[in-house]
Amino acid sequence: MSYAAAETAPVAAGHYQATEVTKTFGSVSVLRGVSLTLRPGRIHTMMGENGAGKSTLFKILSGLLRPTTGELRLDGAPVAFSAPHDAHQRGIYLVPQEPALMPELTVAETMFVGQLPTRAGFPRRVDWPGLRRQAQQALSSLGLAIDVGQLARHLSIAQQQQVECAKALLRGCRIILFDEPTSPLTSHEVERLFGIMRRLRDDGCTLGFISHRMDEVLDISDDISVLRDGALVDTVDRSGFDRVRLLSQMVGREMRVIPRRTASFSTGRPMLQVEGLAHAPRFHDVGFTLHEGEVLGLAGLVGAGRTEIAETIFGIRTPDAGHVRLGGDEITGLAPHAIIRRGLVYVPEDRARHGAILPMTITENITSGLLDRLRQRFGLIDRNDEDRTGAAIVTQYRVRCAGIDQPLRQLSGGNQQKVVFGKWMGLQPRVAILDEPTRGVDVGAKDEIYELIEELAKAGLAILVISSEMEELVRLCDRVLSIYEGRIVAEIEGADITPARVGQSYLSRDGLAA
Amino acid sequence: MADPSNPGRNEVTARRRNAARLPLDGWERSLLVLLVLLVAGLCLSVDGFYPGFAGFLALTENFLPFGLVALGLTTVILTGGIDLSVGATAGLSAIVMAELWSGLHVSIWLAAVVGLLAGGVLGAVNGLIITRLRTEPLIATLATSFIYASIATALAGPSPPAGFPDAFNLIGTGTLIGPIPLQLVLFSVLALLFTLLLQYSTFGRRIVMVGYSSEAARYSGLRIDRIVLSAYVISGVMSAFAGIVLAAYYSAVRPDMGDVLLLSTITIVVLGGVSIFGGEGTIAGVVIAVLLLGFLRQGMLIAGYSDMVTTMLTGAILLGAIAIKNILSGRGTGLAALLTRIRGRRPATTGSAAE
Amino acid sequence: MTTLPLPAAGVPEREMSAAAPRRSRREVREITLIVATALTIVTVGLFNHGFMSTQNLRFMLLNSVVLSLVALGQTLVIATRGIDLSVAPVMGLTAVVTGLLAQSSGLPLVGAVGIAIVLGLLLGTLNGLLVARLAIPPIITTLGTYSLYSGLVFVYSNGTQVDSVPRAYATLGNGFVAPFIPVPIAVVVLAVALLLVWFMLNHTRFGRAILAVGNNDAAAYNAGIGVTGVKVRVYALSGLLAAIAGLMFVCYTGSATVTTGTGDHVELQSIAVALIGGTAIAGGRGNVVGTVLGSLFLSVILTALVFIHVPPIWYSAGEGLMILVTVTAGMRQNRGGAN
Amino acid sequence: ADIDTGKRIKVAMVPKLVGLSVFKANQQGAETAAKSLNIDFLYTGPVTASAQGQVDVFNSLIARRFNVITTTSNNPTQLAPALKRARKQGIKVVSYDSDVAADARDFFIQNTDYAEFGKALVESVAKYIKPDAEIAILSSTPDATIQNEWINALKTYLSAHYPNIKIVTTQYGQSSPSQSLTAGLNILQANPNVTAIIAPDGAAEVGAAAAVEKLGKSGKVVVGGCSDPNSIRQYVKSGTIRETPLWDEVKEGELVMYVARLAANNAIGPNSTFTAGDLGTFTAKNKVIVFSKPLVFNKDNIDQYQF
Ligand SMILES: Nc1ncnc2c1ncn2[C@@H]1O[C@H](COP(=O)(O)OP(=O)(O)OP(=O)(O)O)[C@@H](O)[C@H]1O
Ligand SMILES: Nc1ncnc2c1ncn2[C@@H]1O[C@H](COP(=O)(O)OP(=O)(O)OP(=O)(O)O)[C@@H](O)[C@H]1O
Ligand SMILES: [Mg+2]
Ligand SMILES: [Mg+2]
Repeated sequence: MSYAAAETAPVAAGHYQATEVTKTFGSVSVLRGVSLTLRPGRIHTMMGENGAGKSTLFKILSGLLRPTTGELRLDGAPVAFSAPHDAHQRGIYLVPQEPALMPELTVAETMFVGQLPTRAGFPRRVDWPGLRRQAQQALSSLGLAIDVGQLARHLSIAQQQQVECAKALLRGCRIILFDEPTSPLTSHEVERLFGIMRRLRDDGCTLGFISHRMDEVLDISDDISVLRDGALVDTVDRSGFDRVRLLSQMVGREMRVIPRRTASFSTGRPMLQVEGLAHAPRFHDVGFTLHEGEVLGLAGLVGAGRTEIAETIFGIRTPDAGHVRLGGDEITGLAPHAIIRRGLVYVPEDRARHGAILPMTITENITSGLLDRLRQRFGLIDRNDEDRTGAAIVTQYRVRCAGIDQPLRQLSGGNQQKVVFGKWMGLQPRVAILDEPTRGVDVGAKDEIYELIEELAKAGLAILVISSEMEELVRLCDRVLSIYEGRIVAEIEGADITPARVGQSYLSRDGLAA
Repeated sequence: MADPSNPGRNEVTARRRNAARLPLDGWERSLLVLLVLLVAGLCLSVDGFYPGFAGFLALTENFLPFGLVALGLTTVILTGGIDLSVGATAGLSAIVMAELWSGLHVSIWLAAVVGLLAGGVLGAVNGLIITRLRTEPLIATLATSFIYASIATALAGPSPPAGFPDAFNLIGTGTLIGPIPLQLVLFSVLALLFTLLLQYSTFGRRIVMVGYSSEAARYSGLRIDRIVLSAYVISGVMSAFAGIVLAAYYSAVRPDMGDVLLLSTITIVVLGGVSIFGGEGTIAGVVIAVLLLGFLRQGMLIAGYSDMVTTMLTGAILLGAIAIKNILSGRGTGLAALLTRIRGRRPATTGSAAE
Repeated sequence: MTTLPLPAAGVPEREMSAAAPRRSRREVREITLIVATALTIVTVGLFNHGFMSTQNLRFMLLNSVVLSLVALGQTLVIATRGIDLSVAPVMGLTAVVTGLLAQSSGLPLVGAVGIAIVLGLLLGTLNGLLVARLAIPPIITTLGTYSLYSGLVFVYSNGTQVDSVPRAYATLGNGFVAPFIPVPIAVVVLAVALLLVWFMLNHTRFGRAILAVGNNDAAAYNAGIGVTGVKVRVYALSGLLAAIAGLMFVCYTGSATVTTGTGDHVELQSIAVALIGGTAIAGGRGNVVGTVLGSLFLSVILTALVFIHVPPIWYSAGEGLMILVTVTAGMRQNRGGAN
Repeated sequence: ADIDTGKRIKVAMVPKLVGLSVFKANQQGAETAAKSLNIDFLYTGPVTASAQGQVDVFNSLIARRFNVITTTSNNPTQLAPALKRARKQGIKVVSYDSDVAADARDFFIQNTDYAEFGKALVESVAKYIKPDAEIAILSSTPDATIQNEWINALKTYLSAHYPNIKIVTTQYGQSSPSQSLTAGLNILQANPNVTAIIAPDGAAEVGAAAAVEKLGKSGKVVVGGCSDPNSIRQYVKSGTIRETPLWDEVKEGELVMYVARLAANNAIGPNSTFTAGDLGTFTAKNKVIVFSKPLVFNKDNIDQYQF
């Protein structure tokens, strides 16, 4: 057996210290003299608005980027990495926000990529049975039952993250950094991840964490650091946690905690009527009515089929059965362009793949959905009109950018999301389906988006929100439908919408009845 | 690329579009300088390259059909596809025209129009195979190029038609307004049209969106299949156009006469700055690349270098140019290169880990 | 012994009930190709018994050797999400160089093998360096070197063609392993190459690194795989295999001209054959056995066209149709397996 | 009559493609003659047999003010406009081997008379097979002008003299040795009764002969056709090819230069007789000069020819 990762790291080591770290991209300075220490046996969380520099800091800590100035010290000794692999060898591992998948390889193999165990003798060949065994063992040691023989592309995002944790352990890494691991997870999945994280912590690992979800952060963290505009504002430990104070530090102004939406269940005209919609095997017999001015939530576990329901309504997928009516008109089976024209829009959950075209400019992204509405002559776009449209949205949604013709990929995740949101609202639709509308969006921006959703609802827009964030559903919705394995299992209305009720409702076939 | 300006933190700027969006970007400008230098150099050093203004312009007749194909191919490559059947389409369309004229005694002009339509149909077949059967463009057009070539050979028979009316042959060799070759006039008009179409129209914007990310374009309500289909139709029509111009230039047709078009045209399009992955590129760049490689080849031939040396030089220029482009834009070996590439391409598989 | 830094937990409950899809679609592809080939042979053989004769079967196999060798390298390149158009001139150059030396100065066969290896590795490495070091997209790189290398063939030979090769060469190309074993040596060469490449791709770290790079080169880099090195070596291997194919070509046909390889569009054929065999153009998946089966299938189809008296002008259409149908059907199969 | 070689002239020889042995044999002869005729000689052409490539070369030759262009064409009609342009500028055009359109050249040197060559092709195999044998033709491409002329001629001769010999299939090797080999193998496998292949193309004859030997049918199947002696020497010696007609390509190359020189001097008319050094006396008939009778190679004489 010649596998390096088998060696156990020295006990209690794992003090990881950053001193006066700065990072500039071109003339943009993203980190300004950040100093902090990650300690073994503790979970250290970074908070901050979109673009504050959290991901950049983690990338520097894990060798993906090199600091412009400043120093990293591991157990007192200075370290510098030329590649993430170097960091792995020093025991530092980054679980990226979207795990680096190798879709065509088996789960077992992806776990060992770069250091496949080989058998002795000539020719040295990969020890497949050993690899499988070790992979399975690593996963079980985290309490996971993922079949390591399947192709990695069949893993859900949650499973991918779990595999990443096991990968870190296999590489003998004791300092593990998680960049927004929870944003694609439902609360159930989050709990499971937190279970793993706590176990690692109790075992003496050093953990870094990034999240925009305040409840989670307060729940899991031992230390919290707040970053604002690339500078460290404060680091506090558990005794100093204070929701309001943290919020204010992040945004740099006083923040109030906004209560649950007060508007009661709207009794507007029915705008979107879904009847017996089915798309085997993902969902069956889905039916509901969405009213003018109503915010209807879809709650459920990841994989419950909510995205598929939304995509089917939007015409991306063709249903096997059922009807969808928009303001009385049958739109079942129409293509997205026709549905958009009739006033229904869908803000997809996967921003990078479906929501935005990152290499194109902000304006081009904003106008990509409303090309037909721009002023034009002989099919030629009136560029002034286009610029005006782009600028209006950028201003309205407070997108933080260098200019409206900046490529979208240069923006932070949250700002990208605002652009995508603005792109669709610019169409002034009658019905909007928002799939995880605030995934990866910071608290400040989140509030803005919530306010916006409320305004739009007040103005009569019918909104279907798919969210895996309990707080979000509770805060926004007039009504919540719970989905379990592709079926609606519960409906909760008005004041009944509480975290406890909603959280329980989508965990089994019986909904709230059990 | 836009200059790396400092984002004014917290303040929303709605700055006007900058110069980067004009049709002449940095790459095109470099190519233009190179073109001017090359032509000047050839004029001075190669005896016979500049036999007077008219003769000089007439040189373009020898390579503009490549330009016509390049315009259509650019459209396809912008969508992230490729059309390997341009040569076979050119050949088959020209044969269709010639056979109508000689076999069925249709007027050559009407036959030419039918030839163009035939090109469109052949392009549509490509497009339909790609959009309906979801076959890789590379394989689909490779396969159809074999099929089109067979049909062309069968239609042409052992002695393909030749000796078209002189009025028709003028398309290939005639001049307009003094010494300006008709081909050059046609090419200029079409290049202008394509610039408007691809860079200033909603259609062009849609093409580019599909090229960058067809998934995202679909979620934005674009009719991907239609757009892709029209790109291949455009490519087919332009190939047919090139075939007809070649027919007029030679006053003859041959089933394999388009074969030479393919590799050179891809080279032209890529050298012109069009990203082989789709989304990026301008017609201006392609036009300059047409002239650059065209004059280079003519100059080398006139200077007495063999066909092969010219071909080698073309390959070297392509590699050198793209290498320099990459080095200047900070790509190259190591992590920086990887990151640059990841950010630029395929969010679908690499995720946005590098956001 | 492996001890993980964590106490092992109790066996967790099964989360995923549905049986996860296995790696079986690869075998499905191979079986499909074998069945299709066998069906073609039997069907055509019913009408024309000559088609099923051992001799004809042997020639169909022999005819696929050169393309198979090229396509093996192409498969590796495509698995890294690359493409190698320059295989055609590399093959041609090797055929012409070794053939001319053998013809004019009696170069011994060992020398020819040495030259093929050096040439292939050299030209392939140049491709690899351009792709990996200068980040030039593979299709552009090899389009450029296609022009360069095909120029080299001409510069070297000045147009002289190879008309005949010494006996040793001809034996390598046409002979049997032993008089009493009617297995052509060329087929053995292919079998050995296939075995080596298959073993390398499926059972060595380097082979798995190829697939990792093709799946996600950034992630592979982060995991400590020398992405640049892997790519350079893959292109070098592709060059090597193309060069060996060139040598086998000149041995088999006893001839070579400046358009050997390029004239027959070996680059496009090899890509088609790799895709027919189940390799994904988007990289990350490479099936070398499928590639060789695909090449054999192509050879059988092309021969069948002659036997069923299709007029020669339609051969190329037949080839196009066959590529279209198999690749499209194969993609359907993959999609079916994915969901 | 002596040839006036006072003024040095520039003559180009443009084959269908560089890199085919037969054309290199022409070049060999042309080079020798060029020296004695005070000619600046250039051998250049496209790498693949493409008309477009030839036209590119012509254009460059026009720009470089050559005095005479000699060429064997890939396509008679496609080359015509460029050559006419050349003639307009006072450049003489001499075609050889494969003709271009008649109004696009000053003279055409025909290898041999078509009918005679057709006869020679048939005789190269007919003597060695049964009078009711099945034979096959392996040509270059379906639209190759000269091959088609020969095939027509040989069919005419066949039906007149061997009415019971049947041509069962005609295949094409695209002038590529490997494709010709494959085609040859296929012909023999698919048509087991074929006892002779006529391959009127260099690559095709080599391919056909190689196919016969690979299948171990040497002696049972006869190959005929035409090719340069170097390519087929081994097959003639092994008996797969009994005899094969061609003409002396080297000497033909010499003649091309003589005609070029004379044309540049305006020393021959469309219907005239002239002497070309050691080659002897030739007659132009309506601008066409027939070079020679077929020269038949066999086991005994082939070693006298090295090209
Ligand atoms: N390669 C780059 N080039 C230029 N600017 C960059 C680059 N990478 C990041 N930035 C900028 O640096 C800033 C910080 O980005 P970072 O991703 O670290 O933010 P974050 O705190 O993780 O935000 P979020 O919560 O949205 O993920 C952003 O303004 C971003 O636009
Ligand atoms: N049983 C499963 N096994 C593996 N992957 C699954 C499974 N079910 C769903 N997935 C994947 O998980 C992702 C989310 O599934 P889906 O969109 O249907 O659920 P959802 O309820 O919308 O979840 P989300 O909370 O992410 O919106 C999809 O990419 C889907 O392919
Ligand atoms: Mg981030
Ligand atoms: Mg979802």
